[in-house]
Amino acid sequence: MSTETLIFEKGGPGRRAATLPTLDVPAPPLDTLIPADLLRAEPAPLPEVSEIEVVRHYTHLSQRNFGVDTGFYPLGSCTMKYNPKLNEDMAALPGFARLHPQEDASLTQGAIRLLYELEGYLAEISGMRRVTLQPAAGAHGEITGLMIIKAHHEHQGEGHRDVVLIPDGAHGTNPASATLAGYTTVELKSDAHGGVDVAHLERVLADHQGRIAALMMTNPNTLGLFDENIVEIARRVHAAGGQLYYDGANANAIMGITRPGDMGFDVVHFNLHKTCSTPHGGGGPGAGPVGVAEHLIPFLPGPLPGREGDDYFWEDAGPLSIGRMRANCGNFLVLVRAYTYIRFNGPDGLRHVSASAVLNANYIMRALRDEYDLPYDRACMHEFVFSANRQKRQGASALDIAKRLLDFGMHPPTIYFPLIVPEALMIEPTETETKETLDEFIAIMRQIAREAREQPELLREAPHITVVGRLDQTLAARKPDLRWQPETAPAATAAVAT
Amino acid sequence: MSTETLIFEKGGPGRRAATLPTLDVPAPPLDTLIPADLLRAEPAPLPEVSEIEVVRHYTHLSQRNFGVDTGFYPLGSCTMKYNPKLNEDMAALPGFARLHPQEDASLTQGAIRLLYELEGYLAEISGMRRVTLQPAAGAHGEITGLMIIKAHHEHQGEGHRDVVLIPDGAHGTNPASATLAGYTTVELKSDAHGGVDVAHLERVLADHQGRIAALMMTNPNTLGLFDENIVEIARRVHAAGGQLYYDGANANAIMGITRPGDMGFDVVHFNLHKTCSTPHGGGGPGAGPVGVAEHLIPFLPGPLPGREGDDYFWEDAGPLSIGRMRANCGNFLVLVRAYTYIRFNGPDGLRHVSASAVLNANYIMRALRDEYDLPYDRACMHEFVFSANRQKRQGASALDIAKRLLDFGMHPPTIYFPLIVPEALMIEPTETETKETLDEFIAIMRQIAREAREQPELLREAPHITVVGRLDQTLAARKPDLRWQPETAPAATAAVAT
Amino acid sequence: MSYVPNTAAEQHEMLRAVGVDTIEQLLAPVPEPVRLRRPLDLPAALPEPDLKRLMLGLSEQNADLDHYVSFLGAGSYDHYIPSVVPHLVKRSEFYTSYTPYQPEISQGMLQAIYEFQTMACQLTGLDVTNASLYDGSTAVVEAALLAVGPAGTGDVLVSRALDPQYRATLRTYAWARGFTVRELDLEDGATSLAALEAALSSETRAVIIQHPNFFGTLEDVRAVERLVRRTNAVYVVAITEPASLGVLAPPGAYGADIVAAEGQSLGSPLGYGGPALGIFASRAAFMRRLPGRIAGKTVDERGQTGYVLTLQTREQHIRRERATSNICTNQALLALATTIYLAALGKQGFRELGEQCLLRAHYAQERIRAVDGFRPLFGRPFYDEFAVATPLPVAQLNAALRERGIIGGYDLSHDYPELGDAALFCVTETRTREDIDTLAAALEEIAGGIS
Amino acid sequence: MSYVPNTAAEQHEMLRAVGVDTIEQLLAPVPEPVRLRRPLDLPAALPEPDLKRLMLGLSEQNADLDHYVSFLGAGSYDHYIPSVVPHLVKRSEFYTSYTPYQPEISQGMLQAIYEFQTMACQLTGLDVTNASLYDGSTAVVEAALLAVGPAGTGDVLVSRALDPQYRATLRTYAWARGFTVRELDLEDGATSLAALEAALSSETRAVIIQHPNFFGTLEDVRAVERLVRRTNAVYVVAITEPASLGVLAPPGAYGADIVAAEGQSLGSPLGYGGPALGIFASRAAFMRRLPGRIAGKTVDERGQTGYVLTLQTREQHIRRERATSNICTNQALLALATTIYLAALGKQGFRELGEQCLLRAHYAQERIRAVDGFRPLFGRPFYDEFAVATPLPVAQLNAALRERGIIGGYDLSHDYPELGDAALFCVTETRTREDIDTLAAALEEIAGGIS
Ligand SMILES: Cc1ncc(COP(=O)(O)O)c(C=O)c1O
Ligand SMILES: Cc1ncc(COP(=O)(O)O)c(C=O)c1O
Repeated sequence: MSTETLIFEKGGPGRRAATLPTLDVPAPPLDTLIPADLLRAEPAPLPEVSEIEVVRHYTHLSQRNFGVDTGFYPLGSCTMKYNPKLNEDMAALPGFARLHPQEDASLTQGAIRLLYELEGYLAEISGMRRVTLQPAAGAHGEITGLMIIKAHHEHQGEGHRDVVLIPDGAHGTNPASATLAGYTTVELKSDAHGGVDVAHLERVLADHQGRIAALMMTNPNTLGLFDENIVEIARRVHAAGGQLYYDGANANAIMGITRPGDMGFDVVHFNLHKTCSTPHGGGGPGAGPVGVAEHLIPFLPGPLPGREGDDYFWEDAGPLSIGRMRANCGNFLVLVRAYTYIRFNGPDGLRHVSASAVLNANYIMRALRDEYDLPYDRACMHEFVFSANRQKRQGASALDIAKRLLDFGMHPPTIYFPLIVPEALMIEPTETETKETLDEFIAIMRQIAREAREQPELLREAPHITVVGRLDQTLAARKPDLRWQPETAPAATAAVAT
Repeated sequence: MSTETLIFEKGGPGRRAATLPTLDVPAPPLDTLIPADLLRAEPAPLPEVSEIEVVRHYTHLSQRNFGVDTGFYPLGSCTMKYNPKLNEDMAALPGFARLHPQEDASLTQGAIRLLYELEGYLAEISGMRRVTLQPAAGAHGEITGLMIIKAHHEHQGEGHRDVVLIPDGAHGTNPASATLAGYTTVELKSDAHGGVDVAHLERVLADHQGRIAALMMTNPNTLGLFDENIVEIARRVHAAGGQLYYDGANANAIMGITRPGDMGFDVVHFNLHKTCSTPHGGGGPGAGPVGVAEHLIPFLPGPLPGREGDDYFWEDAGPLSIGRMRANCGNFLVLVRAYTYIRFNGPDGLRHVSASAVLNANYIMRALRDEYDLPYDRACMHEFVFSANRQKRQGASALDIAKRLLDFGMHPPTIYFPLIVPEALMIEPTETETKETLDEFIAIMRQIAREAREQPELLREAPHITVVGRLDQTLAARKPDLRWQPETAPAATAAVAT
Repeated sequence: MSYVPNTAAEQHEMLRAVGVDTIEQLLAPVPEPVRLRRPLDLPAALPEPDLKRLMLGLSEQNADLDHYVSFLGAGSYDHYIPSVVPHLVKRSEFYTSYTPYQPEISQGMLQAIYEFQTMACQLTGLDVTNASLYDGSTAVVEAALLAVGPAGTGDVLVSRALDPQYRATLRTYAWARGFTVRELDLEDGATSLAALEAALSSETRAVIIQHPNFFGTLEDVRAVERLVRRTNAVYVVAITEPASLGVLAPPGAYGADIVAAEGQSLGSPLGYGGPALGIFASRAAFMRRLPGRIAGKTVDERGQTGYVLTLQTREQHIRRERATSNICTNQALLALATTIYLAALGKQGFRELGEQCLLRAHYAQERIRAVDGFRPLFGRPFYDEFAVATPLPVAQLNAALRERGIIGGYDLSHDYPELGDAALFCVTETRTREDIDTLAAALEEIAGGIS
Repeated sequence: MSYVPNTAAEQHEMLRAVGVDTIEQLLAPVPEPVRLRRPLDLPAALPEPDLKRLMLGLSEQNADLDHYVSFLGAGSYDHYIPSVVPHLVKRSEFYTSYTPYQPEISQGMLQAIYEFQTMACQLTGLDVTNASLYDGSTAVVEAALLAVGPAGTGDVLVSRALDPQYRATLRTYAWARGFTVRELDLEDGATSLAALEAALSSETRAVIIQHPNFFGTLEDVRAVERLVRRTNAVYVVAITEPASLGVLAPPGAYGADIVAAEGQSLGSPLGYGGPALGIFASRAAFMRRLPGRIAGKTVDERGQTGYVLTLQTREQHIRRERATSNICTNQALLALATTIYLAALGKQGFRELGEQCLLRAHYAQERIRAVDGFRPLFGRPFYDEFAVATPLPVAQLNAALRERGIIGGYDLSHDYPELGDAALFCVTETRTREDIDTLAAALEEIAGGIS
């Protein structure tokens, strides 16, 4: 298991795995159908491998990977909870998976109905009026939401509003999305409590009078803290003519407990791959539906699912719509999983999810706060942030702690984020972990803290048991090797042994 | 990964995973429906675990297991070839998997048709006339076949025939099945060529004149050698009034090349989990269809699939049938896989399978015969047997060699079988392995032979890298611990950490 | 087509290494007279996409229970299988592995079998069990074989309320092995105690009843035990519907010596009847006479816990003609599925499962008995199946139900002609109240139409 | 219901450890005015069996392509997905993992991405690529954004034969970011070279064509390149049907600077349009301006080969408002599926795939053009889609086809009213000759019926 060659280094000329249908139509030479200069001279140099080679290769690769099914994954901000197997099966049903997006509505009543109902559920959970399911992920939701705000301002004759306020603890996608939507960003400071510094907000609003387009924030924020001033903040931003954008990445803390709409937000995105437990898939796909308040409905991208009696249909976007955010109706099979998840949990279940997520986070925080610095010492919501400052002084950084955790078969927390906490360790256990797992994590983290005091080199040299050790990131970036190339002549590589 | 507690040691009171349908019928107290003394006083003490615990536990267990998808599995006699993924998907189709065996034939036309056609394919491959698909595995096929022979003899008024001849190299199921069918077994010696010693056969036939019921044999036999005297052997056994039973465990060597029926056999069983690549499943399920020659058809167990025009039906067994060998029609979902396999390969493909299996075995045999003793030095069929006698003298047994192979990520060959070869290493590469894998195996086996010469303790102490080392078999058998029991009071175990 | 990876060129290279020119030369040991010199007469190979289309078509010529409402039981049961079960069973490290003869790289399967054995003991209340047999019917056969012992003679008494297919299987083996099977008559849908008493003798090696029996009826298991104990016979309880063990007393509690059960009900698909799962549990006294493989716990040289196949001296590969059974390949993957299924349901869920089947079946019986012309055949307590006298032949009734998308009860008239027109209805947790009401309405309509 | 494992008793114990009595107390930071003091208004929870039944019912209200013969393409393609692909993608170590930020325990996913990047380069003939974008349409957007650069201004010229949904998406982003999109007219179903020549200026930042274009027509890609090279514009080739790359020249060979493609066609299910897979490849010069994640090869401290996410200083989590793109979560699992799909097809199979689609589509066009009233709209070479003028409105035609279990071609009249009644037919390797002949016969019948 300690190395696995590339698929290109396997097999040899003439090997193949998949078979194609029997060709049962006439087969004239291709260049009688297509001009030769548009044709490929040589087949693309894809691997030449048999089926057993494909299966073993990717099975081996999977064995070199860690997932939620493998172990605890307290990755702050990412909500790595259990991905129900039922949801996978539902998304694989031929009536969902083998459906072409251009099929007539009469042939896709079940699909449109599912989307129509899901829209309603998400609206209710967020306290918004309507929801577009088009965005493919959280960041895509952000830019969608910002464009809706932009369209709204333009429609109000306030197209000059060009400033988006973003707290210093925000996720990187927030400022990146704002730029992409054509905005200038201004950073808001956090106060000593870890919330938005309202005095600073006041100053910024004054400094940019008439230019404020929006405030983007998460609540609970990236410190896992609920900003108790939210109503006041909303009032002030609205008074300055700005809209409030809710980054829903932390919605796992609030289902059935509080709603962005009730806090005063105008736009909300969901990360269904977090809150509704659709799998992260090693980086995607996700889904980032965006809900809006009444006044923003006309600007939503289209089409939206509609219903009349028992008939479901697609309703084209109106004249004020920002237009499309992508082809087709969204990451449908992800939405199927989210729908299944919501129907399984129901209203009480979803509240229990959030409440339990909050409990689990507080439980760990409380148990470890004597060993790790807690920059903001308050009850947290579904996650919290330690600083490894103390350990850093002892000779082991947040990175070293993360790497040491790997030796215990656990995924590390998110590190060095949010940027406002030095040596940040951002811990989100989620609600699907057992008390035993949390206790085990606590015990390991205590042991690591002890190791940091007594033999920090153990941490600096970690991980010790993984298939590879720490990798040279500098080399990777300085001399980028981003694709395989045959070492010499292609013929030579064919003989490389498995 | 180095230990995994039992599922019973996980979880705690009140935990659960699966949910049941909403109960929508009246629910009177159970003891109003059933006398209290027939009711269970306490729920069965099954595990109390959540869904994520179930998933992680069995995922971890899988990670402690080796399969064909993990690596090379040259396990002689077991034919551990690649199990096509397509076949798994076909067996999972609701129209096959969600079918009740008592459904009316009008509702199961596709299933009966599949079985009808599969019967025909197996008859053609084996050169038999009809085939029962009922037997669940090879050994089950053996007893079925022997009973058919018994019924035949009884019908002929020769019910006194009570001796079954079995070569000394035979698999243990052969004599065990014969006993179970009420026969006495007599062992046949092998000759210097590794085949049946015809002179000895002659003597045995004479010694048991009038009592010979059958000869059971494999061809190629368990040495991987084709018995060239087969026609002569068949002639003599038939002349003595015996029937010829073909143990089809080695049929992977002969498809499209030769047929038991043409060799003179009267009964044949298949191991579809070998020859037709249905997965072994960690020990089962398999399927062991039995084909018979014309004169034995009346004795087949029933029912058999029948056809009239486009209509498929179940035909009850006739009056001479031995009766049922089990409930229902056989391991249907295994048969679906075998059907898919045969249709995928077609006649040329199946012949290519066998021819390639033979080539792969000869390739390894030739490459290693200088390092390992080859007791019968002839061209082999799909497998062959080395003796580790030489290594044994150097201080490393066949078992030690097997264990050492584990350190290289390969499954060992079958060892100590057949019994007639001391320190046997029975190697069957199968046709689905690449030349590179065979070359790698050869290189490792050469290295191990060198190690046996130079540092045999390395072998005796192997394996070095597995999750557990060599296990104490004696302890296991002397003080059998065959099930978990709570260590003290049940309550105490509930709190054990994951 | 084939799954052979090596190309013709590569095979050529290998042949050169072997020292021959063609594979034909390697086949020389197969003498010419028995060589097949024509292609096999089989349909031409189909590429995967064409084959998948063909198979989907074949599969859709069958009425699957996702699309038909079924009331069939009679030995095979439609329970809901939680999604986690197939997801985990289909981990290729499990299903592509062989029998765990190399324990160092098979700890996953071995531990799962050990857990399976534990659960089988927990459900049955017995002491030991094995890693699985072929199915329920052959498990009953193995119980009888254990009882008659190496001599292979004597009487085995069998209730006529044992699944007819099981009885047929037992008869086949008894004939071959040489022991006698005597069937015990019934009384009000259960084994007649009088018949049992009369049949018991010093020749009796085993008494086999089914509980719940083929009619879903509960036997008087304690009275049977008292009678059996007058002899040295082995008391064998067969179970085709082990979901009943969620609510019913474990056989160990009422003195059974052996339980021979069909495990399909616990986490395996119906699959038109196979593969199924033979469960075999017994008192500790029989431990070294058990058929089949057994996993045991032990330690390695480093002192770590580990699992191995054990007590192998019972088995055919060691003992050959003196083995306790000829079984080799078994149903390990189904045992794994059952283990995961039972873990997923757990203590509470498994009890609820038992309750739901019971309650739904009783609701259904109420609804059906209310339909004119339908009448419960027996007055005894039952679990999730019950027999009903029907006002028209069951074949005719079921044909009419089929047109309504309903698969009716099992037709008892073939196996028990003495019962007249009678159907065996099964109702598991997968049948909703609406399903049952629809059935009742359909019965009403159909029976009304004929009267 | 929920997937929360801990029981009320356990949660109580935890609360005690935290030092509070109830979870409510932990929620105190949420001020009362914004607390939701009623249950969410959502349907009640459904247990798994009930939910599965509901979902199966919903799914069967849709016409899946296993049961309908479809001739829809228009950006989404029905290719056969070999069984190995889902089997491997569904290994839970892959699909339940997060972005591989911890390389030591993510080598599987990282190596697979590196392989994906290699294959994307092999298909397109370009130098570098990333780990995926959302879909083809947003890949085109990212190409335009790269071309307009941080200033975010200038002209982007877009062929009207670019997928209408892609153009709509591009317009949305252009409006927000502040650059101008100019559409290029068509001539005989391809981008007008005259229009392109006229539109090119010093303001032109990018020229975007699709090839094969939305009509399946092949563009004069080399002539376009020659014109683009007169300016500093970036030449972007969009591909919605990358199966075409089995037979068509790689864009790198005719001078494309960027390929922005939709990868669904290569191993991912249609899924009603999502999730899809954005493929983005470019010349090496753009390497440090690429959007999204990139895996690179490196070594560990022991000298072993390993893979990491690299060049992260382009990305939002490092560069924030100055990042090249805001993308974070991408479509990694689909990139994995595509990698496995392409490995399974391999060099030979992928070429054959390209050929089969081409040949079947041409056969279909022959058959359809032979039907009275149907006439190919364009005379240019095409790949696996072609536009046909129909003798009746396509909506009406398709309704009649639906009754015959056929899903007809895409109705072009909404997006291109100037074409009159016209349908876009797509024929991949999954459509048999029989399917095509059935379509032709049905068209004949329907058209005959109206004339
Ligand atoms: C706080 C926050 N905002 C936004 C995002 C971006 O969401 P996505 O990755 O779905 O694009 C994330 C994702 O990690 C996040 O944690
Ligand atoms: C030669 C031989 N015969 C018979 C058998 C028994 O077959 P099964 O395990 O399917 O019962 C085997 C199985 O290993 C075998 O190798």
